[in-house]
Amino acid sequence: MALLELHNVRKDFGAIRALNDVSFSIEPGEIVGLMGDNGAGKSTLVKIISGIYQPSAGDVSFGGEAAHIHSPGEARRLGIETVYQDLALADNLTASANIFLGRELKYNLGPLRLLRHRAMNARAAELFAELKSETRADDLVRLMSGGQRQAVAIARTRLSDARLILMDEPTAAISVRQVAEVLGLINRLRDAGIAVILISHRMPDVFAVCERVIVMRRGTKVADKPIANTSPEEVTALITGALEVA
Amino acid sequence: MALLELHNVRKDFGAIRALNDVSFSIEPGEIVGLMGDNGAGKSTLVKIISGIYQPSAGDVSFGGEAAHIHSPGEARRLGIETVYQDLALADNLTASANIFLGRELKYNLGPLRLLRHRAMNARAAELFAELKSETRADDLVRLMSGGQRQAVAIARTRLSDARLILMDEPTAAISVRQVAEVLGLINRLRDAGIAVILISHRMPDVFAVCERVIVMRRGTKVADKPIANTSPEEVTALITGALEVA
Amino acid sequence: MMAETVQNFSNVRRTRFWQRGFLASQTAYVGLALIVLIVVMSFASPNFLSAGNISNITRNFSFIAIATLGITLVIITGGIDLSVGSTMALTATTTSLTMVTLNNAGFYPFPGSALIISLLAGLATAGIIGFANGFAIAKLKLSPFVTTLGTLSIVRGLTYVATFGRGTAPAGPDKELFLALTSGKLAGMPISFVYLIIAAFAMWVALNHTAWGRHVYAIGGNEAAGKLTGVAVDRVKIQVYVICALAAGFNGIIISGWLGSAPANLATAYELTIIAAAVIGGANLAGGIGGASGAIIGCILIEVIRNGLVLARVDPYWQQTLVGCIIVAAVLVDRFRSLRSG
Amino acid sequence: MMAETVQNFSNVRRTRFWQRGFLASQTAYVGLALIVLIVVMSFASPNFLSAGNISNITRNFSFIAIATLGITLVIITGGIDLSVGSTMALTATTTSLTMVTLNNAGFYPFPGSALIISLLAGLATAGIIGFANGFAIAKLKLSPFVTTLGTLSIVRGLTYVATFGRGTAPAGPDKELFLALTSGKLAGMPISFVYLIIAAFAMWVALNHTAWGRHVYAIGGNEAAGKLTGVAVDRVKIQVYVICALAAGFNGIIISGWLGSAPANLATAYELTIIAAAVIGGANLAGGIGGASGAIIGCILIEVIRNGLVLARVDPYWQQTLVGCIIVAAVLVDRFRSLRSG
Amino acid sequence: ADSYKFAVVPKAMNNPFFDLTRDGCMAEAKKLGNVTCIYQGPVEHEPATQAQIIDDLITQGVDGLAISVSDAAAATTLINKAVDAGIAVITFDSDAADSKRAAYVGTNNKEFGKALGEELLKLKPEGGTYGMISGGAAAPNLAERVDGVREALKGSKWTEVPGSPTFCNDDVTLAVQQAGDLKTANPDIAAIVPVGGWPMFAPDGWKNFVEPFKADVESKKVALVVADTLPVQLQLLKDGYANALVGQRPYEMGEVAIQTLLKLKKGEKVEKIIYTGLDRVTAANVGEFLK
Ligand SMILES: Nc1ncnc2c1ncn2[C@@H]1O[C@H](COP(=O)(O)OP(=O)(O)OP(=O)(O)O)[C@@H](O)[C@H]1O
Ligand SMILES: Nc1ncnc2c1ncn2[C@@H]1O[C@H](COP(=O)(O)OP(=O)(O)OP(=O)(O)O)[C@@H](O)[C@H]1O
Ligand SMILES: O[C@@H]1[C@@H](O)[C@H](O)OC[C@H]1O
Ligand SMILES: [Mg+2]
Ligand SMILES: [Mg+2]
Repeated sequence: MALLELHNVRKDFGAIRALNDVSFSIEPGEIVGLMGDNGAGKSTLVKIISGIYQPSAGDVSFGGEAAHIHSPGEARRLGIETVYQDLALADNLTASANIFLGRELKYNLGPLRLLRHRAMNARAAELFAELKSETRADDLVRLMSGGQRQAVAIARTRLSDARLILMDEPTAAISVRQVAEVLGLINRLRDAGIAVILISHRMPDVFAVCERVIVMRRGTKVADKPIANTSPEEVTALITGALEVA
Repeated sequence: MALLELHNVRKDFGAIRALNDVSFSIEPGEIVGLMGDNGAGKSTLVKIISGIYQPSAGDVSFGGEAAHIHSPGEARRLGIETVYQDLALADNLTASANIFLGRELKYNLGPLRLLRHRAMNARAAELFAELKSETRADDLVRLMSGGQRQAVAIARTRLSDARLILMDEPTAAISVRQVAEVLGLINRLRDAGIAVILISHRMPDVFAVCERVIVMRRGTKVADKPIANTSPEEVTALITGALEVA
Repeated sequence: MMAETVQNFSNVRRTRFWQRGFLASQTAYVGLALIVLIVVMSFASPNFLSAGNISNITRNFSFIAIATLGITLVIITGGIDLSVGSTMALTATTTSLTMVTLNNAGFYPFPGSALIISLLAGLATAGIIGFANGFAIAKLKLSPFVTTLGTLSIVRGLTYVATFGRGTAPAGPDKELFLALTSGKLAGMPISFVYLIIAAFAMWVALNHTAWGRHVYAIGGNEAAGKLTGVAVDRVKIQVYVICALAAGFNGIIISGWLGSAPANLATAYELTIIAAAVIGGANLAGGIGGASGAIIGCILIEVIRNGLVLARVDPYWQQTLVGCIIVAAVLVDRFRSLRSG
Repeated sequence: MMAETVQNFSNVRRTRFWQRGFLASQTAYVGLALIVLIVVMSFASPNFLSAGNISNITRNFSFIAIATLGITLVIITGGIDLSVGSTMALTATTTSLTMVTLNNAGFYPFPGSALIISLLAGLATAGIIGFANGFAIAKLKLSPFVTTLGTLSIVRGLTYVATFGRGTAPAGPDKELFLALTSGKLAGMPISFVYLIIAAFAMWVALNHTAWGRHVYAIGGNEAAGKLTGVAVDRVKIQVYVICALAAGFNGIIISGWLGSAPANLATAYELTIIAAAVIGGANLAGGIGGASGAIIGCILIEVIRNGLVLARVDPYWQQTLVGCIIVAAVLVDRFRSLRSG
Repeated sequence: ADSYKFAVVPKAMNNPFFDLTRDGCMAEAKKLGNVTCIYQGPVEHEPATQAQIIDDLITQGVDGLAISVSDAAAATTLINKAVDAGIAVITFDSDAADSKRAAYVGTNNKEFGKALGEELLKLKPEGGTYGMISGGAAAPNLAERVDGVREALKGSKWTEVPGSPTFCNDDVTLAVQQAGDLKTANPDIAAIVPVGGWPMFAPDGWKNFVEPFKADVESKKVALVVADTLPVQLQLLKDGYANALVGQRPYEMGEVAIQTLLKLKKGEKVEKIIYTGLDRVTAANVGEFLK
């Protein structure tokens, strides 16, 4: 049974049809690449699955049941974690506060539930070490470099038992060695039975970890095929429109 | 004579030494890659050259003269254009308004100098076409996809006669076909005698267009050598610290 | 003049006329609320739409509308100016005091000279206040709220120091001219309304058709980005606070002309009303959004509520409550816009 | 309990003690300005540091400080509440009116009952006001400025409607108890100060050691990010406005206890002072920054200026001007911090 | 040989009315020589701030206090505290009768209102509709005036229009606007009675308002009976922009307050209630007052 199924999903922003009758499905533990030109609608698709936008038309089902995901909180509860392209960080908080935002570690002091600051910092530092990222857990995100911010956003998804992780250009700003770590992480996720949708403009990354690639063009799905049956050249041609469909 | 020369430039942010006695020089028309791990200090270096930060110690000279660049406006007047990593766009304005910000096209109506809206939109659309970017000149930047935003930031540098262009991860968010365009653009800039410092985490891009590569590690320059004398493997080792200096 | 080189985007339709520009703005929706309110008020009181009352309303909202235009500029840059009420008072007082002083000194080289000097003295005062605000905010990077709250207090205090709390009536040979220029009529319209129209048009041109206007919006949208692209952020900010103070001062002079006196407590607590008018008309306190037409609609709305409730002879204890309710209801109308655009 | 797993960053030194935490904050610098001011004032007036005056100052700033704590929460989320002054008045009025009514009705089942019912009535009123504000802002997405300006007017109007503008003096069998609990002393300290200390400590714990506090900061830092990570943004916002209104209402009750009356125009125009106190103490109107200690220091500063100038017998017309100057000077001190950190 | 510090505390320093009291107090202090007059009050009309200022003055150790009470119950607490601290306390303009204050100096506000009503009855015994303008809705002395007007007109043919009185919060601009609104809302209104001088403090604003129906004012078709007799108002009356004024004597309040406080300090007996009196001014006698 498919984990996620989209059926004729459409999204209009005023005059712009960002998504035009997009359908596809994802199996548990499957790693799918989502590619397309800038403005093709990839992030919009991610935001529909993670509950930020409601589709203008079409249906989404998750785990076999029709899903009306009205908020990111709901998506999280279903087991959908997301690395957003704009990273979605609160600049005035530390890296570790951002990672644990919404699921802080607490201990009970009588009726009070107080934060476990050191435990959270320690866990965050562990996550950064795991990602081989030079990011300090108790620094403010506001003062961080572009790649450090991205590491925070990625580390966030590691806290929960997700069933599907959406990664919107997770490796755009990070350095060579963390790219390898993130790809390794994705492989480990698959082994744990977690499905991943990986959006990326980096052809080698997609071809390294994905089993299948979906290509979008101006809001329409123009290809959906196993990696084995395609090539970087074909995908590039699909993205640019040199090839109409495949 | 060197176009840009840095001599023992240092930058401290409180307890963090983001740059530690960095020296190098750039010749006119030279394309130099600047690489390094996240948080290595690359963007800080760019911001010092473009006048956002003042060095804590050390000297900068431009065009053979000592340069005290106190503001981005001054850098621009010297002929230094920058694509910032965070893109530096006013979200509430259109793409074309952002491109022309600070150097709007005007016509005279008596004593008044009024904006040439259509001319600016047309020129912006031209620039996007040149970059093969699917970006609409009169759309608000707030509503744009990540790659469209990046295209706006890149297009901005094309308006003036710069002598040095600093590009801080200009291809991070853009799609395969525009990456090729940007690299082509860099080659054309070199042919026109314009120097470029290209920051990127994408090894192939740097090796495709740069003549020289500088590698930073935790604020210190650890390598500065012609592309011909190095390899992606060596650079990767330098970035991760597997190799100490080269 | 130039060809449309817009690329062809296959997934982009043309927006419908009501989905773009003015008709899709908060200003338009609040304008709609205003029209509804006017209809309701005209049923509640038969005199509401009488010529005399329309002229009163026009004059009354002009009293704050020019200052609202000024503060709208400040708000677009992401700032705020709480000192407008005090600036109105000190400017009016300075103008009147100068007229009185010149009159007592018998200094009157040519007809109109006393008026010109007095107006210049008043507006120079306003300009200095605005410059002080702008300098502290742009150069010293102080918070606009605290700075202008400080100025509110300083300027009001100076007004009391200068007058010992007494009102100052303009006097001297140019008094008639002064009254004609402030409270007279032009082509049947209150002259303050004529000034407003001119100011609003100038502001519209400046905001939408000059580089300066672009920079004002850019500063509000992303101040850092403005700085990075070489916009003279500090200079524009200072200019905006100076313009705001001048607009407020000018409004103060007009009011004092109509009153025939510049009371020391003139325009006390007007700042909140003026900011509210700007915000109701669509200016966003977070910066980056706002315009001249919105400012005016906001002012009309507030004055129509005030005047309408008095005319409808509503119990005065209830009036204040209703004013608040209608203000909230008017901005609530704007929610339909967001709801419709999903 | 757990090992420090901080990686070793070769280019990171340990920050010096004055470069981090409280000592590097605006609050600390304004605190410094406050100390200087206290020294100056104690030279200007021999009575300034007398025990009686210190107790007066303590009581007076406690009158607005609890409300300032509340509004600081609102400001941290990036909002604003202009209705605090009105809320103080209506809450105090409701409490007094209820006491009077119960007394007239002779309803007094057990000692203290009249007081408890009256306090509950008053605070329920405040809670409803806060909920209305929060609901309109969080759910209907109205601008906090316009919404709470509307509420300012509505609530003040209702106070007039309820009392016909007359002040209401608390009465009845629990009057003494009421006075003791509002204007009495505890361990030699004004009881209002004791409440303040408790409230400030509770707020400090909530902001720094609970998930809720994290969420308050996160909403102010990046509301969208908060939503995306599953923070119950709307609920937290509503809670924050309710707490703010309750704090204001509680302060209103305390003041009315000290006055022995709840005048209908109680706390008129306090909103600007209260917001100013929060901002002077380091809260940022753009959201994301602020704290309990800053709010208190801001309140002390404002009260010390007011009280000090009266005691120093500065000309009252100059006082207002000086208040403004000192407020600006106090926040200017904070610039040294930014200058030093480059 | 003894010297005294007396403080005059108005309801609000932004009300021009109290400037006259201040002037009277200053002048009297100068005349007496051994008395300093401190004038200090809240900028805006707000009772808690006034209470805090009184408290500060007690701390400062003034010898006497003259207070225009903002809220009677609220002031009572502090007045009693001051009296207990050995300070001589009186009230002026607005009273707190239940407090330990030694005396009240000022107007009998109820009588003041009645006088306004009587003047109106004299002008137009045939009656009609009338509207009032008041200042702050919370000011007790103004409420007494409103009551006084109503009492004087009870049983006559005068009826009050709905929406009266309007409250201008001592804002001169708003007062004129409200006068205009009253006339527009009630085109047949036969009298407007502001219970304080606010709209006339703006002479041209008032003139602009009256101009369109000035003939009616002269023919007494519309009666304008206004409280207070500040110089601007007298001039307007003389020029035919009002029919009658009833004034109180703020300047005298300042003088008498100081004298009373001094007497108290010297242990002399004073009257509990000292009315400074009312002036009734019409076109007939305006010349006497306009000197
Ligand atoms: N909130 C919005 N309102 C209006 N238009 C929008 C909105 N969000 C996105 N768009 C438009 O919808 C289209 C698709 O945007 P989207 O962000 O999904 O692209 P993308 O495929 O993620 O591109 P990129 O690779 O650059 O991130 C773009 O043309 C964009 O301008
Ligand atoms: N304004 C600042 N205040 C304090 N620390 C800062 C500031 N700006 C940068 N830093 C720190 O300085 C170091 C260098 O940052 P910089 O942005 O130059 O890195 P970078 O090499 O550009 O990294 P990336 O590849 O991730 O963009 C980082 O550790 C960062 O946290
Ligand atoms: O006595 C009055 C005073 O109390 C009021 O507030 O202002 C005007 C005067 O008539
Ligand atoms: Mg995207
Ligand atoms: Mg960087």
